Amino acid sequence: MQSKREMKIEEKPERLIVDGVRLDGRKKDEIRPIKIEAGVMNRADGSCYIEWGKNKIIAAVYGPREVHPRHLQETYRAIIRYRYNMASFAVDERRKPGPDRRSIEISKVSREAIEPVLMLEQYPRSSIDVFVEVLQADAGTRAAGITAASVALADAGIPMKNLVSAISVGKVDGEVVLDLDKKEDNFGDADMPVAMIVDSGDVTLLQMDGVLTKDEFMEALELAKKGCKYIYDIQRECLISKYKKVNSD
Amino acid sequence: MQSKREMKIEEKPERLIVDGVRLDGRKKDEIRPIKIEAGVMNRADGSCYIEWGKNKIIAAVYGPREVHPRHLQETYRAIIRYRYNMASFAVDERRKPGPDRRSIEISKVSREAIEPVLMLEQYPRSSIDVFVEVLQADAGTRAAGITAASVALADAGIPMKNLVSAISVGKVDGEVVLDLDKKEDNFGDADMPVAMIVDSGDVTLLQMDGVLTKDEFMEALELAKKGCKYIYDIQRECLISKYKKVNSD
Amino acid sequence: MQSKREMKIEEKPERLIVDGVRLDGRKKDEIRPIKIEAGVMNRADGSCYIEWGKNKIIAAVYGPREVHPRHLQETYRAIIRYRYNMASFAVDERRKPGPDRRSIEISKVSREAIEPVLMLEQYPRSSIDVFVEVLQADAGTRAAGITAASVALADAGIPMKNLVSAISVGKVDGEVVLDLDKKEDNFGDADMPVAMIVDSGDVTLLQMDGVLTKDEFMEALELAKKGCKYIYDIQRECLISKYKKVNSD
Amino acid sequence: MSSEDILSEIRRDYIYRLIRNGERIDGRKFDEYRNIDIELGPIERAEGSARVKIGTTDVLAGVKMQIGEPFPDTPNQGVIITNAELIPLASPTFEPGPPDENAIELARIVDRGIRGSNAIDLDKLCVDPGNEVWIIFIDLHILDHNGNLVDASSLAAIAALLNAKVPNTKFGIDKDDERLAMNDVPITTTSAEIDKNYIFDPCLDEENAANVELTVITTSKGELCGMQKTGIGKIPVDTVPNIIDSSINMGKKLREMLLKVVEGNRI
Amino acid sequence: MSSEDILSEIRRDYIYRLIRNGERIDGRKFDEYRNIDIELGPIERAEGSARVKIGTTDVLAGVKMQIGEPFPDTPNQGVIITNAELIPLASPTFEPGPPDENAIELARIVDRGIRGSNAIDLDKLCVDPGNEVWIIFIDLHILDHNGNLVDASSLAAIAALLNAKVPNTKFGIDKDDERLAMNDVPITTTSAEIDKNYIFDPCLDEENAANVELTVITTSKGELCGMQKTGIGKIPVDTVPNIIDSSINMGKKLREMLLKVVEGNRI
Amino acid sequence: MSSEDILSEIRRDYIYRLIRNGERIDGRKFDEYRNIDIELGPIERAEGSARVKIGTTDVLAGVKMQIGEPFPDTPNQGVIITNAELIPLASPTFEPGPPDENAIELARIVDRGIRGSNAIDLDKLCVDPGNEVWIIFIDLHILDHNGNLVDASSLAAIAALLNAKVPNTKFGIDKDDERLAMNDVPITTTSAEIDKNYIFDPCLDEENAANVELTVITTSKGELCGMQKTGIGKIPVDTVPNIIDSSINMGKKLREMLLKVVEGNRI
Repeated sequence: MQSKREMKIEEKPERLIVDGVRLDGRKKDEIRPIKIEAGVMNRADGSCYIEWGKNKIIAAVYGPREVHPRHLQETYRAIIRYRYNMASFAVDERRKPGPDRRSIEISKVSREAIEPVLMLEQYPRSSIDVFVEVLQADAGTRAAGITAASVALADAGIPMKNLVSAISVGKVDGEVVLDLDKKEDNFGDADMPVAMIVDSGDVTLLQMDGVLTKDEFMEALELAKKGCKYIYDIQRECLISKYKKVNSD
Repeated sequence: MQSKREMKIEEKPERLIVDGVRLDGRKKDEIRPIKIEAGVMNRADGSCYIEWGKNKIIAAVYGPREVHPRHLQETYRAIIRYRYNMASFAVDERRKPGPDRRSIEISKVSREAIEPVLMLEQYPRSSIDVFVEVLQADAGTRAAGITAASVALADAGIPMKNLVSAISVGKVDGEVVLDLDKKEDNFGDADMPVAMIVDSGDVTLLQMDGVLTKDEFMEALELAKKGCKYIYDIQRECLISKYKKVNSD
Repeated sequence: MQSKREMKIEEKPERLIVDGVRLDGRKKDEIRPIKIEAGVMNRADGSCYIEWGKNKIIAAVYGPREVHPRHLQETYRAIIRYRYNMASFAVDERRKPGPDRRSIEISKVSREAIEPVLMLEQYPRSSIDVFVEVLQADAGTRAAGITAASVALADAGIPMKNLVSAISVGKVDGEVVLDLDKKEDNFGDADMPVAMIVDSGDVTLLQMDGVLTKDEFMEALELAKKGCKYIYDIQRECLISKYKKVNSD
Repeated sequence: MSSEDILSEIRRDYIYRLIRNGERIDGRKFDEYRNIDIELGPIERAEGSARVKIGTTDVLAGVKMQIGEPFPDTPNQGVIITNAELIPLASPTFEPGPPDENAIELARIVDRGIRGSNAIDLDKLCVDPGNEVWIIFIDLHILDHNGNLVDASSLAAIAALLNAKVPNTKFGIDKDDERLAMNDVPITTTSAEIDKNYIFDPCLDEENAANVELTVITTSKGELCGMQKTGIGKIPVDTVPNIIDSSINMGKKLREMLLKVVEGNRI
Repeated sequence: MSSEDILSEIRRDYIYRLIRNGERIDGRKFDEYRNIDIELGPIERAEGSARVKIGTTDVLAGVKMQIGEPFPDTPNQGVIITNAELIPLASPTFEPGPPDENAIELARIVDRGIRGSNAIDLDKLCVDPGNEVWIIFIDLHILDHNGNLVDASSLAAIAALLNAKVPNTKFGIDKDDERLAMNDVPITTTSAEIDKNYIFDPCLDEENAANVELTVITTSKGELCGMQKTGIGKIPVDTVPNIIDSSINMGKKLREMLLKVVEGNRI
Repeated sequence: MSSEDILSEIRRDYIYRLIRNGERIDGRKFDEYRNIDIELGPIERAEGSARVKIGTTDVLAGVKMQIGEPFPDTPNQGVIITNAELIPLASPTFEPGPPDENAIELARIVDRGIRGSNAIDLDKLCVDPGNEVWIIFIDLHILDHNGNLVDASSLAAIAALLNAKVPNTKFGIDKDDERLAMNDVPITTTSAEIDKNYIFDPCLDEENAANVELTVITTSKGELCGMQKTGIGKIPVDTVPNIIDSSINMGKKLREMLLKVVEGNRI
């Protein structure tokens, strides 16, 4: 079914930041409201639901479990599979179901962002499967997905050295800002998703689209560090409250 | 190769039943002419060719045979695979070869219609493969396919508790009729394919499209029972004559 | 991305042969310039680069190596896999990457053209993989590919009873000519690629498109024999110089 | 026999024993649904959406609308396209990849009820006769599979349609966005046979124990507008009328519940 | 060695011994075809159709026509699309799925003969120059595979074309349906080499025993209009002319037989 | 452990020992590229092409142009489509089939640099506003994989663009073919971390030994126009600024080298 008439194009607003205030009222280093909950799904071994701005994302973990087909098994460690997927209705224009090039790349870099904290040697020949479903997208979905996946892995009891926390920084109207929303992502100058192990200060995901000067990049990296710290606290809080709830049940 | 000009649309006739007589001259409970023959193919282990109205359908059975890939094997029983397929030229507008959503659903419900009569425990780790090829379609192909598949399975010597017989009933011009043809199917109000084990009165396939009141449904179900009985007699006849022919050869 | 405006169609020249001379200045039994080199690739076990007219083709060989998936293995011999592929930019109008029906057929007949000279019994359960990449196409690519593949197999040290040499003959402006170029192929009357084991006079590939009388066919076959002999000498020369180079290094 | 097979056999036996005593594994009556939770409009980006939980079975339906070409035989009617994704997040048995026979059957049953009951007023979805009509995509995203996906998916689909608005302004049509015009509210009810008893809304363990299920879709008037037998079992023909009667009754109850939620939401 | 391998080796040896004595497994002469049965028009829904049996090899060809765009370099000519399906019903070695290399090669050889001989008068298939032309789909449905699919498929395709009528009325073109205009009747003949002898129309056991086959397609005038060597064997170049001669003769006989059937059918 | 695993472990240990001593397996300095060879225009059939060898890593880039529809949100701009094929000829680990995650990531990084730097003047690629624009296909054909495919592919892509001419005449546009208008020449540099040292242009053995790589793309002005961390390792955040500085410097050198080749070719 081919589309006959295109949706009207959203026009670029004249300014995205006015007097230091962004269109949705945030300051440049302010993060959108986040709601996060662990253990929300029944069948999965671990799960996490996150609302981050208008992003609505579920992450679920199955495993460690047997690997099929067997030739994918590794003798001395578990393999991780990470599938980032977007529901057809998650974006303005309905997308065809199934993986596209963008989601395949995001799945790869997200897997590589998560893998450093996992103690995979404990589960030879098995797999740990992470599924991230974007139910509604509002920019920053890969960072939100990694953040949720990290919580879901902890919820599943997978041995982890630490949590991974992620956020996007970028440049909008020539200024470096934290946590771009959809409009800022569409009409901004640069977008840079970052994932970190906050405790050790290690970067596990770093991508950049658009243009940044060296100085802007340094500023952005600093903002990302602060942002990841903020996200990390939310992740811990969420896991503690889940733990308390389980123990009080 | 995209189509530039569409075929002319067939117009709905003013009436499909006039004075209790259908467009092709049949009464409401009358079945189209059926010609059926077992053992028509050379390579297959069992086969059946059926002409039912303008439907022309071949069913063939291979098995029990080894299952590839091996992880599909079941330890204590044979698996059945059922593939309903339509030739590109079977319908008015040429169809792209290969399975579509409709034929995948029909394959599933047909397999489930046949499975109850098969003694699968006798062939652990193997498969019984049923292939139904619609060479020309004239409504009621799934029922005709199941009817032929049942005969082909018997012809292949697969141990069966009984035969499965199938027919379609429906509503046309507000009246419940047996064995819809293509025009009745296109312009009718409801279509309900039914498969039964006639001896035991068990339903193994039941689907319904369109709208029926409870009373109409009851009437349709009664017609379907009669229809299946009629089909069953034809199936038995066919197998007996095949058996006689083999023995007299 | 659908094309909106087609490329201009190349028009057929009035004559393709004028006074016995072809458009590019060749005589009817003359072969385009050929440059051929073995051992050009680093990772492959054997390789060959050929320029033949404006054709630019690389053949590479991997093997004997283990076969995955295992059910493709043969107990008493190696299997050959042959993949003829064209780069997207090899032809005038960009082609979609990946195999099409033409390249699948060429891969099959090329494999069957090469297989007779290979001593496959020496490598049970393994595979020999031949990859032919057409970087620029100028008619006669399957013959050039087989010619290069044969050298690459020798370069890989695969035991061979002999080399296979290939060339195309055809009919242009009603005359039988050797080694058609792109224009002659597009606007000619017949094209007949031939592969031979020159020493034994055995044909291992023979295809024909277009129309030839019996007499024209006989003439074409004679030309093909001469052409293959010419190609064979180039192949031998190339392997000797590679051998010399290796030994002098 | 693997330990898993043994466990599932034990569970199966247990369910059978219970059913023989008129009981179910979670204490429900034979014609009782698990708790049903309907959330309308969770996906603001979609023209309509609904998330339906039946017990822990969890389905999200999204309705998107675009303008496209009509089918040649219905030049003045909108087009419905229904799709279901059994994403691997929802169950250890779901594999990534294009829809398999189960996903396809699921989507086609949901589609059948909507089409059979003429639920959507397709005539109102014509923009330019013969040329431009609304295409309605109904996408079902299964989030958690604990049995009876058919009823949960159908309920989510019809709730999402009731929640939907035609996005006229987004496509430059000179009309306000308006509620999608509906003719009917078809309801799908499924019962599974265990030891000759029919139990509504089987949970996953019950589905695994049962051999056959019958799905019956009914209109507001109590007519039948779609049926599907699933599973490798058989249904004695004499028991069918009873199942139909129960399904019509059950459909009525579920429809009332759904419409109450919808009305509550519209206020 | 598996028992199956041993059996096939025994059968192979037997066939070789027979051939050395000038005999074939089913008693035929080296240049003798199995019984050929041609049924014209079995599929009324198709514009043309034919079912051809050579021995127990069984192929159904259907011709469908639609109106589409011409290729940019032939704006006034119809388009031919040939497809072959080796459906798993026809042989235990055929797998479901998209056409594999054997199905593709088969379709391309059939196509080559029709195209090379200019069999269809493509100029007569132009509806609106540069814009609308007839697309001819030739679909080959292999029903039973007992060797020599190429000859059976080619014969079925050309018989179906001879049976075809252009469906003008169905597409609203103001002309009666008329017979598809043909320029030629190409015939495909295939011989297999066993122990240096060439036998026409190999049955499956003979194909399995042979290493190489040569397919030769000829026009009514006795010209060659397509060739294909298949299989991993080799053909001594000196033997080729003889095969060509025999193929031209054999093509003449088969063409006569086909045309007799067609005429009989048209009366 | 297989003998292959043992061998790769030995090689890895060897590389680590070397790096600790400030040495590399092929004698290069940490910030030294292998020999770079750029051939412009090897594929005459393409609008632009370049073959780039970095050591024995070998990539062929072809640029083809067609006329198509613009995206609705950029009705006056050309369209870029970048694709990479990791053909099995180039490495024993590459499989035939559609692009896998590595090929897709590779194409997307190359694309990112070109897009981010606004390298192609897309406004000049409008033929008929809102209706016809040039589509630029950048196809990367990996011929030999000995490490650092990203830098070799990016260099080949940008060299092929610098080599490209807009084929106006071939498409009946009344203008001479003209050089593709470029705004910038982005350069991609990749360094791999081994034992806390960052080495540029890792060869395959070094890539296999390293856990993480960082790709940095820079504009002519020394701005960043794309980044990608690849691999399962982690990068201490404090080391990032140094890598960025080195990458900007290295980008400058590579750009000079490339432009010298291009100028030499244009004379």
